[in-house]
Amino acid sequence: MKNTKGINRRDFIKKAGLIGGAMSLAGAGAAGLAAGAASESYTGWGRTAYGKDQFFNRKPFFTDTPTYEKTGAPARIPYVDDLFNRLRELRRLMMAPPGQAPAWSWEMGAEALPEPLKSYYADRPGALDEYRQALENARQQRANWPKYRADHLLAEAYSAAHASFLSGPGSFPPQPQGPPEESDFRGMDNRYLELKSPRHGSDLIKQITHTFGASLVGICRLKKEWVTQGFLRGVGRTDFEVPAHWNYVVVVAAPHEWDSMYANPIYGNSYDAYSKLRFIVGKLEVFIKKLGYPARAQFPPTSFDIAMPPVAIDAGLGEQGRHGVLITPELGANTRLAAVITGMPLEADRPINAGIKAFCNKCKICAEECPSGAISFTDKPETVVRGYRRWAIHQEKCYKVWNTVATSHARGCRVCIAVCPYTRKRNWVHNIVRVADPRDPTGLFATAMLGMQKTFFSYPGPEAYLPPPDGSNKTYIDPPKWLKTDEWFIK
Amino acid sequence: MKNTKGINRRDFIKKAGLIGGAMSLAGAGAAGLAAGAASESYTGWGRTAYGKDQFFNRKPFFTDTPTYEKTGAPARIPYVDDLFNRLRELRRLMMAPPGQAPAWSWEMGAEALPEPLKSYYADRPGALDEYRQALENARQQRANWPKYRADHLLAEAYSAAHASFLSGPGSFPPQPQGPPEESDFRGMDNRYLELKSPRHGSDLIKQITHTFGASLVGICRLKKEWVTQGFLRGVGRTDFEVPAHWNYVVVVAAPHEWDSMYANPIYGNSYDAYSKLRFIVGKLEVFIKKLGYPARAQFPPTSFDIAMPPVAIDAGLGEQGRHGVLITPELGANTRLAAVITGMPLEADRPINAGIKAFCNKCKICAEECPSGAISFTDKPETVVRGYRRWAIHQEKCYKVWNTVATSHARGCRVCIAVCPYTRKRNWVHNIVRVADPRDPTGLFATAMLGMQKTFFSYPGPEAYLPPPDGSNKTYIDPPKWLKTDEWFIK
Amino acid sequence: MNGLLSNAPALMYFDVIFGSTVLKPLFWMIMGGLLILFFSGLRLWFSDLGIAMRWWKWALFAAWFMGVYVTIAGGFTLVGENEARAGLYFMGVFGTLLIILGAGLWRILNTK
Amino acid sequence: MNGLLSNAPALMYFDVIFGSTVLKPLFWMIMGGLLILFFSGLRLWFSDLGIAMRWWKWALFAAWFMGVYVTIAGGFTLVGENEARAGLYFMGVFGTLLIILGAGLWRILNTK
Repeated sequence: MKNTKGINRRDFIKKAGLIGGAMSLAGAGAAGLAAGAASESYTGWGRTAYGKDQFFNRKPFFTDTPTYEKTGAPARIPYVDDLFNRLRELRRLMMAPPGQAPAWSWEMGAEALPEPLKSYYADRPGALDEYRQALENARQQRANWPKYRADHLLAEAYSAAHASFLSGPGSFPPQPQGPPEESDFRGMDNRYLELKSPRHGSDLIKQITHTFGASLVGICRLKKEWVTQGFLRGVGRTDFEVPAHWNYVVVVAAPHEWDSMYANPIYGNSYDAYSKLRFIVGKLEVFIKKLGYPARAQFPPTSFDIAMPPVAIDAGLGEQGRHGVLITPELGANTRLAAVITGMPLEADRPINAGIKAFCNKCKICAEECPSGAISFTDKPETVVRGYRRWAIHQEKCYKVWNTVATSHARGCRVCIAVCPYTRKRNWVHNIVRVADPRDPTGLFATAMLGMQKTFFSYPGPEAYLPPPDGSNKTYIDPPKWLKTDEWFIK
Repeated sequence: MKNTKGINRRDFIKKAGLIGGAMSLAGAGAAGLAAGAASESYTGWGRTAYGKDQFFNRKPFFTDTPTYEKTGAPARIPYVDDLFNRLRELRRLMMAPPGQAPAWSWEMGAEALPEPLKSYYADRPGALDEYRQALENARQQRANWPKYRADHLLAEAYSAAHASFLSGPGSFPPQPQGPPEESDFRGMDNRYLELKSPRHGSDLIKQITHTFGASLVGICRLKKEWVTQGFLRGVGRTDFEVPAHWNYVVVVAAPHEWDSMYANPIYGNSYDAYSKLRFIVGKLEVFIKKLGYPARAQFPPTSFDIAMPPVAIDAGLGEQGRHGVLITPELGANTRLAAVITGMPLEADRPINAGIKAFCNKCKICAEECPSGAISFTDKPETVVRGYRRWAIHQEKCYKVWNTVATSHARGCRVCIAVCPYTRKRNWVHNIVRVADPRDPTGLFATAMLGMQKTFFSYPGPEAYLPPPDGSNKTYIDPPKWLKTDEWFIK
Repeated sequence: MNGLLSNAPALMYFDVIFGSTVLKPLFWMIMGGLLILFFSGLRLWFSDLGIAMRWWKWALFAAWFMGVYVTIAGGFTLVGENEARAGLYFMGVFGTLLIILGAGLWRILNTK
Repeated sequence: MNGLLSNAPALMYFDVIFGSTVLKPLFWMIMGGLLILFFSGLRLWFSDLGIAMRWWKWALFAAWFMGVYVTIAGGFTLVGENEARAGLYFMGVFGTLLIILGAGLWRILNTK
């Protein structure tokens, strides 16, 4: 009888074990489903305030040679190297005062432009024509908009809402007035206490900046070559020496909302991240000034006196990608940047080399998907910009597509950000890759990942993002329900 | 031999079982420690963007009789019922134009005040003297500040930083200009699509508002009695009819950062939540206008045309506490409010009764800890305000203490928010209470909880929050390391 | 990482497990395994001690053990929340109660 | 609750467990318990089938089973991320590989 009982129990455990195994497999699937969809995994829209979104261990990847490649004598960045500055200048020239002829018109050609625009376009044949085409596209885009408005009303309203505080008397942070030697010190309190050490300063500033909403914070010394020349905010067009108190840069990163970002080019918008960043660095400037140090906020879309990707690299946040955008381990290419320049004594972070740039050499997905053809396909970067060899996109081509997609006006494209394999949320699958990939000296892991990326994932292809007849108004991934107009409105 | 083997295995399992039990207890402690400290548990500073912070199931607690108690004919709210409006009026009266005598001075007494101030203070003997004392305290506070500055420099800088965008050209959202019939429609697009239903409108607005950063969102119809009278933003002092398009209110809640909030009155600040709320409702106003409906943002500190706690109750967010502050299940009294008034067709939420007001009748912790004695100790609310019986604090007494604590100027107190038993983070311990307590019809659970609250937790006592000699500059809980000045600076 | 943990750097290493999307689920799986191991061993202990276990005795014991488990977890949760005093009082009061209940339970278990 | 899950309301009920501070740890504890139950039963199955298990056979089997476990979890993670196609391909490719490996493993287990 004892034996029989034993066998029954034995049978029971055997069967329960099989059921347990099946249930545990089903549970693994269920948990995976939940983990993939969890809002906790939306880096930068979750655990940011306490710095938990900066979870990548950078220490093993510290490097003495930052991953931009120096090939000659560095030079300061001319004002007109920025697309938006150029456009502003051109617009100004084409605008005729009442009763006068404009200073420049398309008929006069690039040679008739004043310096530095003349040299700029002389060095880049065709660029000016691309811009002329962009203007034409803009007209067409506005004419097309009624066709797409019923589909994308919400994406439009969402973008307009995020952008709202940029215009009118509500603009924040206030722009500097007068030279930095005045404006960066305006509102500054007298220094009352001294920091225990520059390290204390850095740790403090990082924690505070996280509570302001920054997903990533890094600090670097400001190299002169990253400072623009020819224009200074608060002063205007001027050649200027880098102010003596521009010693350190606190670099801040925040992501776009993930679901709308994946639904680029139509459903994404720049202003969710931009408005957040302005909020953060505007507050940080005041915080630093209240401690008795000069500070100067740098913020998107165009209020910069320095170039952001290089200072972010110096500050150890990430590496520059093929698409020209900074890629960070936490946020991938979904990394938007702002900064505060300060004279506060800080300890600089070290740049990293986590194999991102090396991966970009092989991947090319962004170039394959770019609807404008602005991203290079070469195996290694070939452009040399002011003494640095680096990936550089064709700015006019890129801008032209902004004026082409099914939005009401040039709201950007951001497809390269969405399709980048580094642009992944925070969950166990991608975290395992984040830990393992940069630690593999053979590069085999990266090769395997890239293979899976290219075979398992599907991409619409570069033309699909455009409206008919060229494309089909595709987005990289379908938009979330809350941005789909026809979920909420009668069409 | 088989038997021996069996016994060995048996012994092994026995010992391993004991070790397992001990390890599992140690693990329970470790996991608890981690859960208590996890930033994921900081409601409103974590999972907000996807609405996950609004996790309380309100359905079982819907009620047809909101938890404010109607006892007579409701009336509109006079402009001078707001402390800050009164102070502004008094300041204006006491300010003499050059070469003229001021319209009023303290020597002339309350009877010499113009209406409606005269009646207001006639009905509240002593209130005016409290304000005079507050002004005196303010002078003393400024004189004391150098003594405390070295201790609280960071708390000061943190607060100033959060408050920065309120002043100067950076103010956001812009204030309305002109009557609501103009200003609420300014920037509005023509209506292009119709909503499928008011329910669709509500669901959409809630989701969007969460992505803007709102922890809680609720919607109600606007009752006339919650609208102020005698002053209209954008118009000035005026008696006005409630505009026809003020149909619904989208009520938004966000918390203060938790660790600094618990360290009130010195380390907390109002502007972390205020600036966030202004950001949210400013964007929401634009979003709604872009859909073709009028909208008008209501935001702290003082840009309100309606009273917030009652509309938040109507919108089902929570109940009003003994300290006059709204208490919500998710955020407790750490609930700061803003809103958008709109003509968009929406579905209203229902108010809740989750036993919060009933708990306040018994608890009294906030009254016991209030350093100003402004909170009533009565077993039930006894004040009747414009036809509603409700808890009402003594506003001047409260304000007076703002001018007393060890800050540079009247930055607020917020001790009642910090000590409130409902002011708890999101972790399993408090979530079990959140689920169980309002479902217990006997009230025994609440009694047990209150007993534990009063025996296990310690409170500094009302005077301790004041500077010496009356108190010892205590805060409810010690401030977090990142706000402790002496962690970072040489004193 | 806030409050208590930000003031006690050693405790920040907790985040290595509980802030991880991989290790945190693993931790809880091991916790579940440990409980089974515990109860398997306990079964043998009771039988060796000559205690005749019935389903209702197991239920009583499991309830008591869950009390211990929740008391420790709850106490340390409060400690982690920067309410160390409340956490210790919580464990002190309910721990004492559970010791008393445990003595009673022991008598019950030893009955037929 | 975003992406796929916001478009498929039925899946939002997942949040009842995985969004809960109480039920999510419980879920993983039960998952751990289920694994132990599974391996306990398996031991008996192998012995009844006359398979002589050695430590290295257990190690091989555990590695194979972990592969299955991770493939299912990973595939559904991608599905939850709104990358359904990638998730199904992931499970298809690695699932096929694991079936082949499983056949090989079966032969190995049946050796002495």
